Amino acid sequence: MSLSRRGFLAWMGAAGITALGSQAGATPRHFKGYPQSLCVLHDITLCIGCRSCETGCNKVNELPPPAVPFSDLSVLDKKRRTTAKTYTVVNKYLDSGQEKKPIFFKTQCNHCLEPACASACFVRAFTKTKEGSVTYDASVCVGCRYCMIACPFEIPTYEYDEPLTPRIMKCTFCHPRVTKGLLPGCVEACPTEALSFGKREDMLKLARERINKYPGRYVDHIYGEHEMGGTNWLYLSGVPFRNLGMREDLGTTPAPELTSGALATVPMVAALWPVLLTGIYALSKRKEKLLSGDKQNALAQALAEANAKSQAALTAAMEKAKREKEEAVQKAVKTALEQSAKKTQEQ
Amino acid sequence: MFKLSDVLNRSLLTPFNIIAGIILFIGLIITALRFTGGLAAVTNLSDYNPWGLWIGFDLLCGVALAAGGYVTSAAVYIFGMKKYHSAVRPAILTGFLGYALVVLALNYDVGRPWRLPYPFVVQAGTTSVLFEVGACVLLYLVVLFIEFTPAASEWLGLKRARNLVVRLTMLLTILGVILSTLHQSSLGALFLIAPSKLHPLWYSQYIPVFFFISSIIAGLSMVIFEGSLTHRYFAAKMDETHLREKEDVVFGFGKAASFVLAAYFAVKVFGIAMDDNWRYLSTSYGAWFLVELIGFVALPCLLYAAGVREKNIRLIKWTAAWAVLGIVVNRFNVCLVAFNWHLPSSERYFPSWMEIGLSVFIVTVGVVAFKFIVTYMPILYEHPGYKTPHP
Amino acid sequence: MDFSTLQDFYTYTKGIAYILIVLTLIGMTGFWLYLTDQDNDEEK
Amino acid sequence: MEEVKSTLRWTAMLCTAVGLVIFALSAEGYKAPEQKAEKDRADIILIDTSPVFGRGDKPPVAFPHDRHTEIMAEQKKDCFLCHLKESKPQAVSAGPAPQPESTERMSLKFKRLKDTNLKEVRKIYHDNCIGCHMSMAEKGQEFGPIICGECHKEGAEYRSARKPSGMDNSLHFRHTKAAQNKCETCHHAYDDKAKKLFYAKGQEGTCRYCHQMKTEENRISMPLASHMSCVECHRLGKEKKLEAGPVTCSGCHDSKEQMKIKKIEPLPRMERQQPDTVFVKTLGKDEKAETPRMNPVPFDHKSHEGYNDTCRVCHHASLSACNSCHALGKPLKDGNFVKLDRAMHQAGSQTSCIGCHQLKQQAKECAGCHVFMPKGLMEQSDSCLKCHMKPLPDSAAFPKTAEGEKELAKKLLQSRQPVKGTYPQGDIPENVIMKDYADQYEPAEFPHRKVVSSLVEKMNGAKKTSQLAAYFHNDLGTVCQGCHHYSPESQKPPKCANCHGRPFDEGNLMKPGIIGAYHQQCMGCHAAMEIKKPKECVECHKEKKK
Repeated sequence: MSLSRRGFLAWMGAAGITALGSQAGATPRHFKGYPQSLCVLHDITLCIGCRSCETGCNKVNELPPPAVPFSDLSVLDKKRRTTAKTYTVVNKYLDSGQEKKPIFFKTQCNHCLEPACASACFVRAFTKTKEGSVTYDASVCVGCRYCMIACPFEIPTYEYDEPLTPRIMKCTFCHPRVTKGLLPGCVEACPTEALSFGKREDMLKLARERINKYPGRYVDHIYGEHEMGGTNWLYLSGVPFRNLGMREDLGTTPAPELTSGALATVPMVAALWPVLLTGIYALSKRKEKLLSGDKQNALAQALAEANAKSQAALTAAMEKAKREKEEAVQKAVKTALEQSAKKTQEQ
Repeated sequence: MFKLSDVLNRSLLTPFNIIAGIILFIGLIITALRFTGGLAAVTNLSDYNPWGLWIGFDLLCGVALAAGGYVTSAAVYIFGMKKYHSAVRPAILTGFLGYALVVLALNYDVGRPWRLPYPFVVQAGTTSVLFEVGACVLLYLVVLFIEFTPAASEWLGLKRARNLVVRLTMLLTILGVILSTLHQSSLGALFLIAPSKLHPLWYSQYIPVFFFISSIIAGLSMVIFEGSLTHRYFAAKMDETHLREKEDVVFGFGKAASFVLAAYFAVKVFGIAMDDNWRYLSTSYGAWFLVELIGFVALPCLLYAAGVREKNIRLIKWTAAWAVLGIVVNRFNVCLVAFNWHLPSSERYFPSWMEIGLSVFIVTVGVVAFKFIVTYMPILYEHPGYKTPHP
Repeated sequence: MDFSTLQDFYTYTKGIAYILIVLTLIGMTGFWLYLTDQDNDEEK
Repeated sequence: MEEVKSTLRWTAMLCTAVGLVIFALSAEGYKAPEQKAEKDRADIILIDTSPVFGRGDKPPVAFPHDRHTEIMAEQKKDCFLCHLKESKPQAVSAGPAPQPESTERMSLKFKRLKDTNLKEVRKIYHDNCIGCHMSMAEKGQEFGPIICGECHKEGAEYRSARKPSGMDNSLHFRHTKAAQNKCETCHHAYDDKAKKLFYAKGQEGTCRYCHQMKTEENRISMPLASHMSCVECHRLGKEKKLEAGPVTCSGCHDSKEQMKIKKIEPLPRMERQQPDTVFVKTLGKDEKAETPRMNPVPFDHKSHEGYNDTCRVCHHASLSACNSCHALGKPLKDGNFVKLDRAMHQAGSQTSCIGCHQLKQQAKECAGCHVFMPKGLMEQSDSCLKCHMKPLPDSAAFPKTAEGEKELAKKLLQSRQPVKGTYPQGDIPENVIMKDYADQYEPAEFPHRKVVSSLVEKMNGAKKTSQLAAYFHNDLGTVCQGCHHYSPESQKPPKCANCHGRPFDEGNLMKPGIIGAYHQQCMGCHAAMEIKKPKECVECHKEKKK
């Protein structure tokens, strides 16, 4: 069923060369994402769980005020997720070491290089901008929530309480601000620079440098460098990411790859089924015709036999009639002769 | 051939009507709630569980169980199994109703229903599997509608026009099969994008194939199943052709279903082998998977076979019901049970009574519509005026 | 035409593909009719 | 009639449907496979016959040994209920093994002396374990598992929290005392010709030098040796109602129990003809070089003995000099192909000088500053001279005799000037105002002098590390460098704001902005030094009045 992407590309590429005259498309392509796209490196070892980022986010995005004030850190005691009213949340994880040292880390949209939400959206409500953010356009959104199914980080949220105009709500990477050259709200608010902001390449460099310089402090893994094809938010941590509830089993396949194979077979079916089906149809039709042919012959034969029989019967009947007639005549003649003989004896 | 009088004379307070009435009433209330309070007011959906019963049952099962239309018409018109001809119209009808109801249900689930055509008129997200599903379902609904409208061209009695109509049936049938192939499989492909959320035993690169094959099973089984129901409740409406061919349909489709089930079983096993998921079989999810595979694929396969060999019509009918249930179980597993398996049970989804209520409502609407149509239109018998000239 | 993300590339190629599909279907129907109407004349 | 039937059918179908839904949900209830909490025990012995007889069809048994010992004790039964007596092998009984007078000892195996074959061993376990449990059950006592699955289960309910046990110098001292300085009680060597153990005086080393983790021909494994000797000796001691060491697993292998083991303070020095001061050579034993390229390192052996719990820490393979195995030029097999320089400088390894010193820097008194410093070899060449000291001007050629060597080393060591403390209080700014700040808060007042003095205080106060600091901190300004980094030591170092400005400087990614710098430095240090305060933001800088 699922044609390999390579094969599909080759197929499309061939079409491309002929139909579109575009550059050699037959080779399997590799996409590096937007050069110079912006990125945040979240150094989890530096996060102090002050929720300043949540405050900043709430302020710059004009989100509704929270149920509990941001200054109240008790909310950290239970795990939270992004909601339609909060684009980002800080969570606390108690290290399983001897002294239960709390580890804080921030969660928000990771702005994938190849966003699953965008790949899944059937009205292209999501766009991967060249600045690196994945933005959402509510003016076309139908509200099918397939993006929420698709997102491997379970980030997009939905305004379930909106009867007629529900939107998908998620971090925008402060796209309007970033394009103006400002920092994202959370980054600007972070007092410890647990969030570093810059070009993705630079942030990767920074992350590697930190790992090299302080081998003891970090696990040797930059989360988001390759996960799901890479993201524009990167993470450094002192404990394995899975301990923080960040999935390490996502793999490196970009989301669009996952469905492209299946989609690639659509043209095949559309083009080949008609031939196949009409072929079968033709066969069955032909069989049928042959059958009907036989039937006619059979009928004809039956008729012929029937005629023959009736003929025979007829002739037989006529014979009989003839014989009876003759007998009757002879009888009549005989009686006549006898009578005449009797007459002559009396005279 | 029925008399209008005995319809009029029947009192409207039959138990069926009463129950249906109640359900429809409740459904309307839920509808009101949905479109005033939003999904939050009526569903248990959450940010972790964006798709619930209305997708799992109304969409996935709805579409699968409405597969009878394309299966039957393909069998009769393409594979030339004329002896099942009487089964076509009911199948087409249920297919049409099924898809209509799916679309109806979507209007509840989707945030802004009036935007459903957007992907095709405003902005097309061609990388989305959902786009393909949408397109195919939409087109197929139209196709079914045309197939459902009686062949008007016969009235005109023009030979050319008639040939054209005959060709049109072919065209529609082929188109129907293409569209069904595509969207039945794509409903499975929808989940290809979430390998991290769907349990490995159900996630497979073959999931589109699974969905397509199982839709054929669903189609065949539904035809048998409905056939037995209609026969029970609408025998009066059936003409002797239908009554005569009914048996053939049951045995023929039963045989087909059995064989397809065998193939389905095989591909499911291949699925496990391809991703080397054997070890999961020993887990609790594995147990449940085996229940599905053995109880709802292997078992009906064998029961069908037995029924066909022993000419046991009742066995086949019950098996059909079981197989249909099996398809429902499968769709539930993919969409609800095995999806988000990684989440703690506190975050898992279970439908609210109102969600269930609405699904029941949708089904009831379907039943009522079916009842109405078969009562007043020539579905289970051929109208003497337009005897279709089939040998 | 150049793309920096796989997503954009697929959007483009799949878009083309869908258009081609529609054309193909229509085309093939027409072609089928063209192929077959001869036979029907014979039948007359 | 027909109706009844049909209703029956429908109910049947309904039931199945409901049943399925319930099953489905129960399946749904299950979580993704994850680590479930297990009881930690130090006494888990995995009864696993696979190494000897190959894989069995059932999972191995996690056997809580102490649990059984307790019950034995309660029931006034001794070890021999489960362990048989075996006669000591020639080699051992002849040699100076523990309790030479006794010719028998306790077998460590369960109810047998050797592993004959799977069938028999299995029978032994099943008969005895189950038999005993059964008998207890009959007596109406609390009894252990009887059914296969109860013992043979995957993912055992216990997790082994067994900590490797060892003999530190304090414990060694207690043993020598107990054995009236008869080293031969435990220490022995093996005579290949006589095929027996003998006592080589002055050659004693730690058991591990010979007894490896696995049994080799003519030398049993460390676990076997220790349990045969230590446990046996303790057991006999207990029999004789003497004060004897633990006989239970947890006694030696449970982290909490290990804490309880009495420590000798102050610990007298161990006698093994080791030098007080010595030169760590910069050449392999057999290496000839016109002159060593690096100065040999005078080493205060005596005080280092005090810094570590065992000799093994440094003398990881033998009690001889480092350069007898590690060479400067060609890596030697004896030295496991580790060259001398790595043996001495390898970061992160406790057996190397620098590695160990850096580990010491993690002590909370030091960590405040050192946590920020990149680990590994220091680049500055002058820091090399800290150890590779220049020969004293007056001293002539390197002495030939060991005695002379010791003397010279001692002289050099004494010539060092330990640096304690920092600049005089008066020269240290008292307060620093950090005003370049966000609109949200008032400027922060940093009690500079207080902080410095508390740093110095901690530094000098630290038990094992103060010397290290004293000898390795170059001068009075060194301690300032914890914060005033990346600039030469001076009494007037640059201000933070001279380097740190706005954040995310593309020119120097590693350099945080001023606000980030403050928070990282202050909070990082406080965290590393385990200083609990301040908890709230406002403890450092007050909220600005709006």
